[in-house]
Amino acid sequence: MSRPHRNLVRSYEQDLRLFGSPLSKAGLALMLVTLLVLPTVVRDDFWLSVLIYSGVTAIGAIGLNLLTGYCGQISLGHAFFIGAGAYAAAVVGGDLGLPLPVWLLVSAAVGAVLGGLIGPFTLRLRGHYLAIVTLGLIFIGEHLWRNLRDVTGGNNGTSVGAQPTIGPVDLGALELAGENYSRNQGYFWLVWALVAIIALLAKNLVRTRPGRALRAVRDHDQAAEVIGVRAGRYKIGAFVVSSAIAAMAGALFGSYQQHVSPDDWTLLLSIQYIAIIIVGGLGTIFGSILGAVFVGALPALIDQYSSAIPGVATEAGGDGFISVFALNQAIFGLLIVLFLVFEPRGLAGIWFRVKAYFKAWPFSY
Amino acid sequence: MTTFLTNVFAGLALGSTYALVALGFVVIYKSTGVINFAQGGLLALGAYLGYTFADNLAIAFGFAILLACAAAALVGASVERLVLRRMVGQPPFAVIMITIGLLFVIEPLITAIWGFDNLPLTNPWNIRTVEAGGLVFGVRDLWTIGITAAVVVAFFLFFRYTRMGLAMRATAFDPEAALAQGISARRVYATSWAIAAALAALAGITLAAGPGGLSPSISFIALAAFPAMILGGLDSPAGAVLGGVIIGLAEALTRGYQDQLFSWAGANVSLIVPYLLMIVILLIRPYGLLGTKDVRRI
Amino acid sequence: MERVTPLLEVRDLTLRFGGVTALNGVGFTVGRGELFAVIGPNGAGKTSIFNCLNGVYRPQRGTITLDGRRVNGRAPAAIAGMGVARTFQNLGLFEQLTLIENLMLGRHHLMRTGMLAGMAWWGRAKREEVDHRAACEEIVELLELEPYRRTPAGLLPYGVAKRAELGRALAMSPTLLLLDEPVAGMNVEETEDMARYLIEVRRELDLAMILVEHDTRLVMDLADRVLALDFGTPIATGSPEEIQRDPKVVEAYLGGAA
Amino acid sequence: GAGEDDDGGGGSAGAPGNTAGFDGKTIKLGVLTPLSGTVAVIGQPLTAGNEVWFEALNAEGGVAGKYPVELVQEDTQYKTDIAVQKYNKVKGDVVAFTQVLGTAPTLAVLPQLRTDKILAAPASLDALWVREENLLPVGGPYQVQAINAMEYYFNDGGGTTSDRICTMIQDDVYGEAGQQGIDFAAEKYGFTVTNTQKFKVGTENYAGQIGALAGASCQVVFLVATPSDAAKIWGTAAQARFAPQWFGQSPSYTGALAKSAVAPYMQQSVLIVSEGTEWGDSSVSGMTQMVADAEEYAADQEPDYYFAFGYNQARAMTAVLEKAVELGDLSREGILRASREVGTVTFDGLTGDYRYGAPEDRNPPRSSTIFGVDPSKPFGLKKVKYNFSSDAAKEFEFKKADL
Amino acid sequence: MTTVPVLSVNNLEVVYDDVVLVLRGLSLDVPDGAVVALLGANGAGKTTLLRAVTGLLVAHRGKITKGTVSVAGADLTGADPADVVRRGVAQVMEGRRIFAEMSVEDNLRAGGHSRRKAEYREDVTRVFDLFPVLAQRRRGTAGYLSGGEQQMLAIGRALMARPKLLLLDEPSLGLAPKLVEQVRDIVVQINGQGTSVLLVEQNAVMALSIASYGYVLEVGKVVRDGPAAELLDDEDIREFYLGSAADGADRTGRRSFAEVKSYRRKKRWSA
Ligand SMILES: Nc1ncnc2c1ncn2[C@@H]1O[C@H](COP(=O)(O)OP(=O)(O)OP(=O)(O)O)[C@@H](O)[C@H]1O
Ligand SMILES: Nc1ncnc2c1ncn2[C@@H]1O[C@H](COP(=O)(O)OP(=O)(O)OP(=O)(O)O)[C@@H](O)[C@H]1O
Ligand SMILES: [Mg+2]
Ligand SMILES: [Mg+2]
Repeated sequence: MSRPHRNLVRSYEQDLRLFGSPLSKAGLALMLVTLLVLPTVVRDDFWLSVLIYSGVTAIGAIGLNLLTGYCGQISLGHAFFIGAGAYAAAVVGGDLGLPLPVWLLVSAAVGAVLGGLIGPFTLRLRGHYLAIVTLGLIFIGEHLWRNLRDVTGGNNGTSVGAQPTIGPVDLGALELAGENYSRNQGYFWLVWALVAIIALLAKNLVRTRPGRALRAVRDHDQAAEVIGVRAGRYKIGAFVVSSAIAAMAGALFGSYQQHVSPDDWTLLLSIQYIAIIIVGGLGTIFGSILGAVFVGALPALIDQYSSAIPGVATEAGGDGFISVFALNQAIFGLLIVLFLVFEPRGLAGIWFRVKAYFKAWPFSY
Repeated sequence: MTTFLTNVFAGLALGSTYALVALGFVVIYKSTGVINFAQGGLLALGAYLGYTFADNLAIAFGFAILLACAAAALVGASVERLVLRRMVGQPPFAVIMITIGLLFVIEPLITAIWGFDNLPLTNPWNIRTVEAGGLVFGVRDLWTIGITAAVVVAFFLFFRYTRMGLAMRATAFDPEAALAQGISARRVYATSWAIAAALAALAGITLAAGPGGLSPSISFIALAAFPAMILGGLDSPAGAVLGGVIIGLAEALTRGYQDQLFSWAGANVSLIVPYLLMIVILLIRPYGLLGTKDVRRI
Repeated sequence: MERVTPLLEVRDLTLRFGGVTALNGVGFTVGRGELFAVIGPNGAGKTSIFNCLNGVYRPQRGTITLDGRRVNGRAPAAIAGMGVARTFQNLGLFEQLTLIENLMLGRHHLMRTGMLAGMAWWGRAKREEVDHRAACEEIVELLELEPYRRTPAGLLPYGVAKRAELGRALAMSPTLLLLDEPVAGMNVEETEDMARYLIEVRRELDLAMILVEHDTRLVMDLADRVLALDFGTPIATGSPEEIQRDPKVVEAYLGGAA
Repeated sequence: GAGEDDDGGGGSAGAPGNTAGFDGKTIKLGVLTPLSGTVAVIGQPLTAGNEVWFEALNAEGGVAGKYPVELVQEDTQYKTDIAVQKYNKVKGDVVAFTQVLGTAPTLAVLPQLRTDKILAAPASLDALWVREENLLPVGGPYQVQAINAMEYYFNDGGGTTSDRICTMIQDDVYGEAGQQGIDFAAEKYGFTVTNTQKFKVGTENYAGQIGALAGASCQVVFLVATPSDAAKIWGTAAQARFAPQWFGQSPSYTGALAKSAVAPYMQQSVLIVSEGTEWGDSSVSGMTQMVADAEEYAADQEPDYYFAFGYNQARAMTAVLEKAVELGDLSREGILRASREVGTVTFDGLTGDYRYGAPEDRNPPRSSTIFGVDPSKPFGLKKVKYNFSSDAAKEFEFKKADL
Repeated sequence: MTTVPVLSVNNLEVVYDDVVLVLRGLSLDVPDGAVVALLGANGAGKTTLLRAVTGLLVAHRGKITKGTVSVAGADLTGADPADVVRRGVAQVMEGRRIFAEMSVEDNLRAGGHSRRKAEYREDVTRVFDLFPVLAQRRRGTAGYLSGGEQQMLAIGRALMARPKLLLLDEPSLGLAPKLVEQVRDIVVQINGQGTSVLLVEQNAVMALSIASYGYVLEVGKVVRDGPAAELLDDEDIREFYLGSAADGADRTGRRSFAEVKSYRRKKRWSA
């Protein structure tokens, strides 16, 4: 044979490429083009806003997945860091009026510092114990948000003036080649570009030395120590990185929504993040994104179609056994349950299965 | 002094409720190794079932409680039947998520059936009081404490005289190895879900029998019981009771002395005191007061 | 015997867990390039010695020195950095990582990429990945692990997993290699393979080994010297032949099988 | 970009032109409210109030007798992000929002209301809303209720400014509004607030707070809560045999309380400060009308404040729409303009008249009604002092909040 | 013979994860009262076979796609593990799988789950007699036992069920030579008390020395079977499982590991 087989890898460098095979290169290109073009095709503000929130959540979920999926530390306190990031953005981007790169990075730094303070708890606590201690963060955080009025605006919340501006470019009112783009379109590009960047950074992290160490700590922390991985350092490191990313998500959330209040950072938000990374698949970056879109967009989809179900009341106090709104919630819960019964490894599990199937092809066994 | 005793009593009553809820968490943790996020949903469901029996069907309150517990247990066991039996040997995370999913399902179903309005649960306790030694005790509070004590005793007898406790721990630790010993994971799961749901119903009804009546937000109490469960040790029924009482007392006493001692820290410090206490205790004892340590040697 | 300082010197090691005395005044030395074996009944304390050497257990008494540097008192990761590598009795592979990732983890302490550099990829992270990957590939080749590179360690057949553990330990470029029952659960053929690898490793790499193994034939065939333990107490040290004939060892350990 | 621009609408007279949410026949209005989840207990009756008003209106032909109104209801689950999504979902299909429920969701959509130039009626009595051009509040803000309660206490309740007056408030915006009113009254009437207890919604045990209030020998306690907490609070007080004069801010009460075990205690010690009149009061024309409408279009509807609030909201929105039709412009700008020009809207005694206009000139009602608990009444409340406004309340200034 | 075999596996096929076919039409019998040895390289499917018998495949996303398993004549294909145990089948699982967080005694108690409570005392005494170390450590946490002690516990736990058929998955793994002998004696002893044994072992000498019959498994199929004595004499078997030189050396005249050839030999039957 004159031509090397398409799967033949000739150097380690080649082997280490993220998008090595022609197929995955094509996949990448397709994804990028989709992200670029989508907002000009789907101009509907509803779907754009759903996708913007999903993108923000995807960023936060990547952070949580690094901590929980990769390093094995369960945290129910994610919402706390998200909130902290939003308030940081309100101060730096809003009150001080600094541009996007600054408020985004300062938020990340605030998240990192808070994560660094909380991180040492992981050294002593395991599994669910850690989960519940981090749950305490939510309540302690809520107390802080309600009482640190100067920063958070107290119960009222605070408006977030952090603008999506980079130098002369204002993504909130983009004008390109004589064409005007809406705030939602601009935010879509901003948020999803950040999703791509953060996903890439996270992917790099997990495929190199520190990422392997995180997973080693998750699988067997004692053995990891014995072969030279300082488990404690990585646990704290994971907390720092994860909270920094969470804070960035919070900053984006605040900037898009323009107003945040203590009611935004509840336990339910943390639980939603847990749901996302489990549904998406623990320990996969791509899964975090899939999970965020799934959990973020599924209710919207259900919403579109459930009113067609007979026996359902479509307005408050209408006739029917169950209101369409309650039904949406129930369907959402039910889908999650069914989905995990079918595929406990999450969306990423389906993906691996498909891949495994095609690898084995044409031998079905 | 009376204020102090009143606060202590309030703490005990609150702690008993926490203990009941925490016991429900512990039972499920003991057999599946996961925290059951649906516990609050089960609690609300149990309370509403109690309402239906006591008010819609006009069954005597005591029987209504028993019926509600039985009905809730049935619901719990069906959860196993429909969902959990398929999850033997699957990653615990998937099971956690399923409990979250269940929570999302239960709540809208409750509102679909019983609506959103606050429902008064007819009951003989309510705001009645008895007086003893210069102190006034709420009848419902006394009953809550009494019921909790009875449940705790029943619990220990159950685990003492059946092999369920051991089977639960074995199943949680290694479901496959437990199966190999002839322990039916299905039976274990079904039993623990049934017990947890019945406990939740009991807690729900004692709560709803107060002046606040019954509304879907009753499920929030489950969150408040987290610190109690973890403080005592996730897999220890005795720990759940101990944790419940400690947290209840801590909360009630900080609340009682908020003005004198804690006004500098902002309003409602009492609500985060359980968490702070929990964190401090866990730093000293990472597995709670009575929890089992993870064992892994190389 | 020439008088050079031994590579490893263990003195008077005593380790207790509550009422159980796992080690009781254990002392021995291991020379450079030596293959030293430790045998003893189940629960004699063999693994515990390793755990002390690794810093996982803190002995109540005794000293351990490697190359003149004190070992005990340091954290496990620091000791790993000093060149002590180990395989585990109950398989200590990271199950969800692929075999090659497990090997790369062996080189963790030789690499420097931090979290930020890792995220950036271009530059140090990439260079290190490529370089150390090359080192791991040599081990893959040496141990004939090629077909399993990308298999998650948890799915490896038991025999291969044992070999992979050896590979990970070798990837650490150790000066002292601790082997805890490397052929337990293997059939004769696989045991022979493992023996072959151990011999090759000895020949090609300059390192000392401590071998704990219940397969007495392997121990007797490969070891330079043997220490026999019983209930945490040393009962004999000597050449394999001497040990095999020692009545105390036969009584406590070998039984009629000798 | 997204969001079609409206094409301005017609001139200053004649039929309004088609625009987003108006196809020349039907006017569509948005409703953003929690219809599931725990706050649905408020969202449901409020929305029912909206519905009943508009159904009654449609039965007479609709706005200006010819344009029937249709509601587009969206469930926010009381979450800000969902509220924003749902806002985006329906904003292109409606001319205005006749209900946005909750302080946080309202604040979350407010920036977009401003950019999109859409009018929305917030479903809460926050003072924050008064000076917001894009919002159309109804009713006297909570501050007014609190001030009037004090007026009643000093004038009719036999109280003196040296009495020990305390507050017990929910730790959120709603609670703070009540507290502001009391603080303002304290300044005007010259008393000091002896003790303030805050609590979090859904607290299980109130023994601590009640103990503290009793310990401070409070003679008056102004309570800002929601019904299930209020029931627990009064229940605990009853058990502790602590019986000051309670004033409950209107949302603290619901009809079910008058049938509960706490009712006797409430009859004795609790007054509710609210607006309008008793449920079913035939001497007030607005009430007669509302009860008739409710019977016709929502037969199952229990007497409910929130229902009445939704009904009033819809009425205010209708007034604006009528004005817009009169001006011949149902576009977003047209509606905003109509909201400035609509003048004073009367609610026939259901709540005080509201003078709309430019945000700076708006004047919310300053009147309140004091109710006592009477289980024999349909909603369990009887008028104690009807529709009065204190001078202090009239002096209360609503400032533009920095939002 | 006319007696029903205590275990009879017929043409069994097992698939993991819907894709990985591991057993490919495997048949095997364990006659009542016999000790049967099952040999085979790593990954041949021995453990999978045991899982298929006891119903533990469920925990591994595995399925029996063809064939039957019957215990004492009763069809137990795909039965619930608890049922299988109740019918007198106990298993020592690969990798010990003791309950590490529980005490030694609780582990044994769990092993006796299918027995009546009253019988516990007697059963546990028997196990403690066999493994005195366990008696010493009865209150200790099982997870802290040494590797070999854990193996003893695993065997003891299975014996607590007083099985009719005992499935042993590499029971000698990690045991000191003296204990290997002891385990062998124990197997003989409980077999003498009427328990049939299916013994999966890498230590083929030990296995064949007590078995009456043996099977050799390769990639999911039986490639060789016969009376134990016959297998012991088979050249290939000796070469690959017993470690004897092919050139007729006797059982003690083994090769030294120090002189192992550095090329791999090939088995004749699995080309
Ligand atoms: N962490 C621990 N806690 C309690 N006891 C322990 C601990 N580690 C070891 N032991 C006890 O110390 C003794 C020695 O154990 P060790 O694991 O060193 O034995 P071993 O010689 O390796 O035995 P085996 O050959 O069975 O692996 C055993 O009795 C064991 O139970
Ligand atoms: N859960 C599983 N999912 C997928 N494949 C599996 C699973 N368990 C085992 N296998 C595969 O099935 C084959 C047979 O495994 P099995 O454990 O039955 O072999 P074994 O003969 O017991 O080997 P060993 O001697 O290593 O114990 C192996 O190739 C293994 O990789
Ligand atoms: Mg050992
Ligand atoms: Mg096996």
